[in-house]
Amino acid sequence: MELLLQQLFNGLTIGSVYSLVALGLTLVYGILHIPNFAHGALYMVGGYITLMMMTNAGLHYVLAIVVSIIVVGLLSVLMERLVFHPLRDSPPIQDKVAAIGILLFLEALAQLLWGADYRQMPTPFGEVVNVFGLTLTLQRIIIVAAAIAVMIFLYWFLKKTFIGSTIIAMAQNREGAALVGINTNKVAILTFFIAGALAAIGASLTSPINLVFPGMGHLVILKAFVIIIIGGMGSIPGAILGGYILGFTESIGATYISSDYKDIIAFVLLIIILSAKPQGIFSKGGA
Amino acid sequence: MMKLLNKRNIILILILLAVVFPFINQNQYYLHILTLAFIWTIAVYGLNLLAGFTGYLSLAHGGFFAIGAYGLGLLTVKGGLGFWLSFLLAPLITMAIGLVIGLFALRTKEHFFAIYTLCVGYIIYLVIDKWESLTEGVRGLIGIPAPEPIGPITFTTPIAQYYLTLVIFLLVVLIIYRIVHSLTGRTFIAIRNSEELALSLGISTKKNKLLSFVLSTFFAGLAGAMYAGFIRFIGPEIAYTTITFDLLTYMIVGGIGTLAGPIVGTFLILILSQNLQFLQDYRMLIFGPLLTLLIIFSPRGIVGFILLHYSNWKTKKRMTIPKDQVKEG
Amino acid sequence: MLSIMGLTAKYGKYTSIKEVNIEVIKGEIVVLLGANGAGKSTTFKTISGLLKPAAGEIIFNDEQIGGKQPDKIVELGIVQCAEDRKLFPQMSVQQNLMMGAYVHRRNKGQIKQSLKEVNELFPILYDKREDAAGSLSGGQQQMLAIGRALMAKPKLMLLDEPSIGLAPLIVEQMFKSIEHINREGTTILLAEQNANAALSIADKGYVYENGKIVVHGSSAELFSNEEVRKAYIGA
Amino acid sequence: ACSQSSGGSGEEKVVNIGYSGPLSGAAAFYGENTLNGLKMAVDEINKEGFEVEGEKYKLNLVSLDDKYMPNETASNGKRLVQENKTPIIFSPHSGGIAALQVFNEMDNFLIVAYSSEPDITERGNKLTVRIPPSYAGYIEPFSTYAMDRFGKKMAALPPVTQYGKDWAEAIIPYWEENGGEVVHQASIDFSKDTDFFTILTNALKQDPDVLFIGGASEPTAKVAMQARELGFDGGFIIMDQAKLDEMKNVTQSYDVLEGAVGVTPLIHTEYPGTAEFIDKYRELYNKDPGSEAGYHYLATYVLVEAMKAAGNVEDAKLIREHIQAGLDQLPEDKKVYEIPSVEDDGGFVNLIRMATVEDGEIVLKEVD
Amino acid sequence: MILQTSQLTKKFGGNVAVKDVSFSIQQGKVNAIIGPNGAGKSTFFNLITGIHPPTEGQIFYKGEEITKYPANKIAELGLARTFQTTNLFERATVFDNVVVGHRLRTKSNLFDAIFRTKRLKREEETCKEKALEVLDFTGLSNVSDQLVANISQEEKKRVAFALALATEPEIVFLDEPTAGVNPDETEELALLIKKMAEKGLTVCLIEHKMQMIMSLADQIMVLNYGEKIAEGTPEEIKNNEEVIKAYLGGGSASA
Ligand SMILES: Nc1ncnc2c1ncn2[C@@H]1O[C@H](COP(=O)(O)OP(=O)(O)OP(=O)(O)O)[C@@H](O)[C@H]1O
Ligand SMILES: Nc1ncnc2c1ncn2[C@@H]1O[C@H](COP(=O)(O)OP(=O)(O)OP(=O)(O)O)[C@@H](O)[C@H]1O
Ligand SMILES: [Mg+2]
Ligand SMILES: [Mg+2]
Repeated sequence: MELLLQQLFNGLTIGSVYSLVALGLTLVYGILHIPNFAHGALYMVGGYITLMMMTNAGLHYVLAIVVSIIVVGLLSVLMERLVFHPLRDSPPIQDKVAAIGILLFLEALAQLLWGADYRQMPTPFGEVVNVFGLTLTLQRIIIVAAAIAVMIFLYWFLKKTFIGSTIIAMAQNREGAALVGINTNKVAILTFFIAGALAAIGASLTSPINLVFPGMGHLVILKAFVIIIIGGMGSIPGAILGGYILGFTESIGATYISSDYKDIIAFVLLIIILSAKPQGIFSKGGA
Repeated sequence: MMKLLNKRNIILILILLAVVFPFINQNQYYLHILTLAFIWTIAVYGLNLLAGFTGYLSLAHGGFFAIGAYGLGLLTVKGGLGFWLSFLLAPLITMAIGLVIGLFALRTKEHFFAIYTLCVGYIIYLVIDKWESLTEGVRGLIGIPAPEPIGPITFTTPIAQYYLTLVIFLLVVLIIYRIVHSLTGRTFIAIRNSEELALSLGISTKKNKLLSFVLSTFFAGLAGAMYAGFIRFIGPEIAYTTITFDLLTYMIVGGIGTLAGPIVGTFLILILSQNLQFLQDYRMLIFGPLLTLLIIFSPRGIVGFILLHYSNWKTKKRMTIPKDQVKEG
Repeated sequence: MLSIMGLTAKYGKYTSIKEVNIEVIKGEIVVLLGANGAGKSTTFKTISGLLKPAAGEIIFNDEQIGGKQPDKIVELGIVQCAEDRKLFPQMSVQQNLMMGAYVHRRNKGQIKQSLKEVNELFPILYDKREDAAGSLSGGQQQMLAIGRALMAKPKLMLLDEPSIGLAPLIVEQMFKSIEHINREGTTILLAEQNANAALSIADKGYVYENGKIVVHGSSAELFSNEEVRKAYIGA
Repeated sequence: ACSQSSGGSGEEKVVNIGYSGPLSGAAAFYGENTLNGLKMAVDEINKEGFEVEGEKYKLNLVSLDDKYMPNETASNGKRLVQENKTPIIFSPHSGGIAALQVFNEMDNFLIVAYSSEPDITERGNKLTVRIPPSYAGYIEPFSTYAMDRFGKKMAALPPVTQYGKDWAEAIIPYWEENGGEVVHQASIDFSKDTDFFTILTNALKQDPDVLFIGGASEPTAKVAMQARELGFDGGFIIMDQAKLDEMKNVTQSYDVLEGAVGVTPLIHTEYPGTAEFIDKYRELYNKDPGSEAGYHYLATYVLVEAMKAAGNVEDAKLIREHIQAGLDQLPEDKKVYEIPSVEDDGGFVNLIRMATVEDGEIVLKEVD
Repeated sequence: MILQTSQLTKKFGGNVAVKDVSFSIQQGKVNAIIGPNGAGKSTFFNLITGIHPPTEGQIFYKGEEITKYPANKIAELGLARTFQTTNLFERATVFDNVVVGHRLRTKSNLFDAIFRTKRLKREEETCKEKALEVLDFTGLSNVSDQLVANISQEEKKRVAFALALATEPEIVFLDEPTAGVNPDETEELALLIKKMAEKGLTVCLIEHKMQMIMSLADQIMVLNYGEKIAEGTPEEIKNNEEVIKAYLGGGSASA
């Protein structure tokens, strides 16, 4: 029982990170209509910026995250302006490959700027907390709490504010959005900013429990794809739920099935779901 | 002058060049690279048949390539079969696996299909990586034999291997050409155009999509088997998604849905990346943006770009020629 | 209110409309007639900013608007109801209407009022308010598109073939609604294949052929023009 | 072998030395470290040049990136041999080494292999030299130490790499034969796991006395840290890939690693040439050297000595035959490690030493 | 009576798009389906041509039940259709678009393709001949080598007809074939439809243009909210109270 609880909490931690990354991916999917393969690179840059702000500029962890959100958000916007915006009318395969190009570039750049070695990100929230026989670290509690807060905020923003619904409107019909007076460029910029910010938050929260290195984006990005598919591409609640489903299956799967095969679990899960429901769980079957 | 440069002559010149290349080239390393390029191009043709002509982007292609490679490797190393028998069987095994996967994967469409196959590819990688008793896991398969001699012809020298690969390569191009220009090819294109319409025209989209999928896995498997016989050492990383992305890049840079695209893209990038090696770890700083720029300025790749300008040029010419003199090419 | 002078627009290298001149006076209904591909929609797209003009001027209330971003143009009071509707298919009918009032998003009272008016005009939209726009039939979607355009309280509304694919009864209602909207103070620029119905509510019209305006005049003049009759009104 | 004269200086000839290793991608850091050692040696040697059969030579290092992928190593190998006529190619990973071994005897080049995988020399390849010690020698001393100090229950959490698996396959039977018990076994995939809590929770549920871990130093350190967070207070057996000093950079202090047993970090080693090497390395690269840099540095000198002894700079076979002479003639001040001899299969014979953490300090232990 | 539906019903979730419709299509005649937007006309077509499976009810073609047949099988039996929104391959020529229409009458497979067998060559020839024939029939010969992207809307509609005809159908289902086409051209398309019927084809069409329907159709069915509310000759329909109320209206706008 204790084991189960501990593993549920572990699943919750990792699921929170997955959800954050998948959310950014799913938002951008709405605008681009492609899975953005470069999203993992943003995640990686997010980790580095936070680390650099802490070690080189001596900022507090929280402040460093704020800087990272801004920088990665802007980088994401730059990506939209320079690459995806000019490509908006070309077939989706092209965007995918362009995204791969960006990914290669950013990884090489990170290695040039910050070296190829593993870096450790210190956190001021290192304490270990024991409750009900569970071992939690403060950092993990913060991951879960922050992720949930961010998600609630995002949900509120998209559903309840006019600006938020412009993102959804534009995802569904770009020209239609322009015709009701929405500045589609601004919305695209905003969306990419949010996606970048989410990646930065995800990376900055996770890095203290792992490490910062040029390839760190790969850890989460493939799984994030699985998540947004399970959740139905472009679906916000789908991405959140998908993230947690995956987090829990991994931790529970590792405990009760086999830890060596826990990575396969995610992918097999997806294959099964898509074989039964080719449009994903949460997709609305449009005509 | 223009007459001499028609399509047929260009092709003949290229083939001739490929045939005499070993005699004019002193650097055996180029032979190695060209042989590899032929092999990769075959895999890209498979991908192009499915993604370019049928409209289904498969991201499991690296996986199928690896199945072909491991097929050959396992049959020879562990199965003790002869090289050529294994070489025949490996693509067939790939096809059989492709058939089963295709049956399920093709229920999905568009991005779902892309990600579904991405996951299939990843699972293939994981299986190869984890199933150590069969595949030797990360250690990789060692001791794959070189092609056995056929009669008096042996394939031990790089030049012999080059010609062997070239022959298979030309055969593949011919087959692809014929498929694309046959009723079967038109059927694929109709499906890419609109599945609903194709269906109501009496085309069994299910069957044809599956055919295209299985064919594409065949070429991937064939390329994989050739690769294993050439490099003679394979590890699970050849099933990894980076290989799929490489193939995808070759296809896009060359020109998706065109016949010359896979050749142009593969050769160009392979040669380019060889020449960027001096930049070492930072070559992606140049290659990444180059790739992105190319796609922004010519979404249909290099061949698409040439075709576009060629057809513009042709229509301009056509306007000056009386209409009844223009014949369909 | 709107004067277009020497407007030329291109898709890539292809010139779709050439040196078009149109004058719309406040309170009018002006109709654009022409065969398919004559350039009506292109004119609309250029006015609403979806397409950049290659040459010429578009003056709206003394302001040059050619080449401005679509959202700026909507803010100025020109709203287009496009040929292919451009709805938000997964949003509900009501959300679609709300998005229509995007430029008035700070004025909650007005939005409520507009919503009421639109629902009165097209009761079916009220019945289907919770349904996704994409699940509506063609005709219902057309109504929603017009309703959404009305939500912006436009000074000038561009209607691109609103009767396309609609049942006769609905077409009749549609034209009545257009007249009604016009009487409430919205100037209307309308593109139509259905010349008969369009001219009967319009003040004046322009006839397109191959991207150029070949005839223009008051409704009565166009009605009595033999060639126009033959080509666009039918026997 | 290529002996073009370089530039205008006419006097000296140049010997090209090849390298193919990961310079981009996940393992780039490791690749860079190996290359650093090589470069350092080459630069030093080139200051003076070296003389073979009366001719003066300089080294030219040609390094190519293979992203840790054996197929790329094979291509690079072809290229180095064909274009640069390198008689020697360094490769720091077992997959790439295996790929090179497919054709190195035919193409006549010497593989200088940096991998403690015993297989590499056991295949009978005549032109392969393995630099680091095979890990087989660590099994016994590590196990004995950990079992004596903490107890008989071990949880094995090796990395999923081939190397990790081989290590596990070697240590687990030994542990069990000597009365130990392996209570949990799982592998960690550093390229895919974001968080190690899940795996550790399962492992620690079995109350192990010792954790067997390893992989690159930094993530291995993370595993150790998280194990402590989850309440583990036993010892660690650390595979030779990870170095205690590098792990400390992550854990901040040796306290977390209390009771760990692993290979001796280079900076705590005291062979004749070690101190000088460490100083120079720190000055050049602004960080502590690891053993991969040290071994590559040393190997380069050994090769130069071997060339001198062979009186030849191009024939791989001759050079291989004179490796022992190279080891014998290695100047004292280059002895970053003490390597008395090379075995017939090409493996360097190393003296095995180990390091443990006791009361927050590194303690060196002689083995046999 | 070439095709019959019996109590055909289609539900999309809770929404009943077609409800209990029994209808017979008369051979060699022009059968029209009219009704308000959303009445279920297109859905009715989709059911018959196998794009959607019906929720309930049956479909018979020449006495054979075809209810559960897949779309391609139905096309092979001789039922062809056009779509409300024309979807053609814009980057190919008109000719290339139409050639594939005859594919279902050919047998060439991959083997034929790779070895360029006699059969393939022969069948390619028939496909090309068929394409030329239907292009000629639909009056498109002069644009056959133009890119679809460059032809007019009306010509595109004709290409859609040509594609349907290339399958050698016995019945063609036309979903709003003249939507978005001006009166002049509508008339020409109407003539083409007439020509098809005269050739012995059975035509079934959906339209909103009453003038055209009334002059063209032999039999009309009216759908409203998925239900059949009337059926009969144009005369009968024109004077049917319910139809006037639900659909036609009283005004003169129904041009
Ligand atoms: N996106 C586009 N790209 C290229 N050409 C276009 C595009 N849209 C329209 N055209 C071309 O521009 C010309 C004018 O088209 P437009 O849509 O303005 O005509 P229209 O009068 O609105 O016709 P319709 O009655 O069919 O709506 C046509 O020849 C058309 O083919
Ligand atoms: N694929 C689908 N999924 C869900 N609902 C659908 C689907 N297709 C049609 N419907 C619904 O079925 C009803 C009938 O639609 P249908 O398209 O058959 O109408 P129609 O008579 O062709 O109308 P129109 O004249 O406007 O084209 C509509 O309410 C529509 O929303
Ligand atoms: Mg139009
Ligand atoms: Mg319809």
